Amino acid sequence: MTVHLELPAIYQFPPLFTRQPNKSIRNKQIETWINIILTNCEQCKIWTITKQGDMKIIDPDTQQVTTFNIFHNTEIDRSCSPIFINEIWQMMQKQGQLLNRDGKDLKISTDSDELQTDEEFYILWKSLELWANEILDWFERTTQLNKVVTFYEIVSSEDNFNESFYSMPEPLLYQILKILVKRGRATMLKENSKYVAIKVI
Amino acid sequence: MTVHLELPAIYQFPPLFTRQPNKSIRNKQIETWINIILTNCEQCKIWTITKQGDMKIIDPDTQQVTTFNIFHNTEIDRSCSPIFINEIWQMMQKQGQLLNRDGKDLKISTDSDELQTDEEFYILWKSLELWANEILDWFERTTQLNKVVTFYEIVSSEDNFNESFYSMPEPLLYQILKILVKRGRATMLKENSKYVAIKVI
Amino acid sequence: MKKFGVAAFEDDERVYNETLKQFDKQTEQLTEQLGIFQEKLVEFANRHNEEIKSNPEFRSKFLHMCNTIGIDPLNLYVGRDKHLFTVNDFIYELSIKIIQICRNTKDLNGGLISFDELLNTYFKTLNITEGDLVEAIDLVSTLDGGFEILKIKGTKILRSVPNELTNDQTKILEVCSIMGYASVSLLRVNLKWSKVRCKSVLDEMVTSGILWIDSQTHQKEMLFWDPAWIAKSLSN
Amino acid sequence: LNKQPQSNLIIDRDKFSNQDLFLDEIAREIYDFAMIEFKDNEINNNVLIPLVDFYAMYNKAMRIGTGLISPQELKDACQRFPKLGLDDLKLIKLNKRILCLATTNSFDFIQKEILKILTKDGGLDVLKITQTLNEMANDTEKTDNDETVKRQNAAWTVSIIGEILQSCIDNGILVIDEQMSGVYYFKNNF
Repeated sequence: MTVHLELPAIYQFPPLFTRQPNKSIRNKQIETWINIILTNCEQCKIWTITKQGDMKIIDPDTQQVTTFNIFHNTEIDRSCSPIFINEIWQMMQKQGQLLNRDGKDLKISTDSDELQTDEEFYILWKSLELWANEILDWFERTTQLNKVVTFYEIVSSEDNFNESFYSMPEPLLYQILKILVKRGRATMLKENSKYVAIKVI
Repeated sequence: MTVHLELPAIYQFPPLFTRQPNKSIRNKQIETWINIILTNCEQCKIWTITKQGDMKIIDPDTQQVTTFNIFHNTEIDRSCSPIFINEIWQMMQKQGQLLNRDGKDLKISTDSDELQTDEEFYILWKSLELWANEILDWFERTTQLNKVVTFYEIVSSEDNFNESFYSMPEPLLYQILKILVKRGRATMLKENSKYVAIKVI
Repeated sequence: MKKFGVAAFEDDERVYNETLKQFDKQTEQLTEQLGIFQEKLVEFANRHNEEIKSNPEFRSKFLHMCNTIGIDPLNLYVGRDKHLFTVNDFIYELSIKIIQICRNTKDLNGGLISFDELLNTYFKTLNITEGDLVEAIDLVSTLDGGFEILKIKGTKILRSVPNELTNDQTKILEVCSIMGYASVSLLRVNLKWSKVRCKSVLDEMVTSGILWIDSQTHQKEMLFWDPAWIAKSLSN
Repeated sequence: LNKQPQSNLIIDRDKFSNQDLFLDEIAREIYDFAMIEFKDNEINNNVLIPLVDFYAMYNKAMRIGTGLISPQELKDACQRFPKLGLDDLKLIKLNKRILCLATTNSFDFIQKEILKILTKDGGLDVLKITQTLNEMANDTEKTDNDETVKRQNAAWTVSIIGEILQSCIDNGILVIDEQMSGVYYFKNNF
């Protein structure tokens, strides 16, 4: 396991990995899982997770990438079943903590076969609304209003290294910025029929 | 397969040969194996079995020897793994149904893959105590008390053809007779520093 | 081996062993005599059925003796119309026997036993019909102990554990009733289930002791066997 | 369980012209039988047994020769306990599905014992829990000076402990770790 993950003690509790039959206990169990996922993603700035639970962790020093499956605890040799994992995704989606890449609702069916291994979700440890507010705040704070700013600048400029949204994937940023457009605070600009920049007013 | 073995229907059940992951099933599975082994050994008067499960069956008419591995069902092409076989031996030893040649506890390690092919066990379809009683009874019944009787006579004399212990290997007999010595009922006699006879009082 | 009244002889092992030996010897002889005696008693019961029935005192003593020497009471019934006590004793006795069989085989079959197995393995010599079984099980089910008759592809199964089978589990048992086993690929082809669903239901059935695994197939795929196959293979 | 029944406990159906009186009598017999049968081999005299198993046990031990009783008669007889002032035993339904014969506090008692075991040692399966309970029962067993031969233990069965565990899951006290090797129980930590 990588050095960057700080997992709570309950992560070593074998029943965490079995879908509990008692419904109110299961709700707590799912809540526990969501906390584990959000806390870790936030701490390690992990923006995406695969449908199976794989997360890519980048060592800040060496830039080395480790893949870690949150739903498989190798130490105690326990895994969550795909059916239970889906239940967790569904709850996270309902609570706005998970976003499909295209911004559409997930089609999570326990009966759908052939999990596409490349299927990835965005993990929202802050809600889309909250992100939108933070970015709006940044525009105002850095006096970027009425200027065209590229998506790339927002999430990848070294000036923004200490901003909470630094390193955010651009498609996720796009979903967040759409909220500003909807609020009438911004317009987006295309290049080669793809949105690449924004002007906040 | 030889004509002498009467194996139960479950012997044709393929999963019998795979170590079952479910613990209660596995207990039942091991119990079933022990029953099969003891029943067959008793019926065919088989005294020894190798660590791999090889039993020598002697045709009573032709005296021809066939080797049969109880843990390998050629008909359905299934075998028990060495690890699982060891689990069966361990249980049999615990229940006093298996004896090492030297009378010492088996050193059955689940790790060691190098099974010594010549290693053989005695199968006790009756407990050592019970055998001791039967032999003591024979001494009394045939008025051999206070006489020196060789091990050979006991298990190989044609007079004893119908005794349950006829054809018993002498080292096993020695282990049984030791119980009579311990009870203070007998003394054993050596020849060339090897015990070969007994006097029951 | 079980000890008989150990304490009384503890100080004198020799006396104890003497006794034990004597006992073994007697046991052997007795077993033989007992066998003959049992046969005679059953014969007697059948011949003097009416007399035994009409004298409660005698009947009580007679049946106690039978029980003490280990005669299966079901052997005392020549038929449903000839019985030693009330009309229903036969069916009560059968109910008890069924309860005992279910408890003894639970670890082998997870609490599911087919009528075939009951009739062909346990009641083979007793001339008991499927109707008798149904009647006896109906009686047992009034005790609310989780006993229930299921139907898998037209075959009757007795469930003696309170865990009800899910629809998915029942479908798997239907597949097993044909081949003896199920596997992920068999289920995918026949039931059009996803891999995930197949695997999770099969695993669940192993956990609850209903299916046994077989990892030695040539297809390199794990097979999940229904132990009901064992009795079935006997009748084929 | 093939104990010789005590002579005062045998009720012959033929001696009763009235079904009602017969049921009253066997109710007393059943009560005595259960209390004697479990008296010193269950922890602190607790009885908890599925009526199905009790049916087989009682008929086998007591009623051979005096006419077996039917399941319905057993159930009816047990329902008469309160009316007859037999207050230590009653019928309870475990998990809304298994009818049991039980002493008043047996369920709570065993639940507490199980919880004690799992607090000390999490992750045991039903076999191990049952075994531990029975070992505890043996330790606390009174040894009469006269009766040096220990009685065969009519111990807790795996099936009844399984039912109690199920109920502990339903009420959220315990959680499970389900593996192919079996189900392992833990005290709820969520």
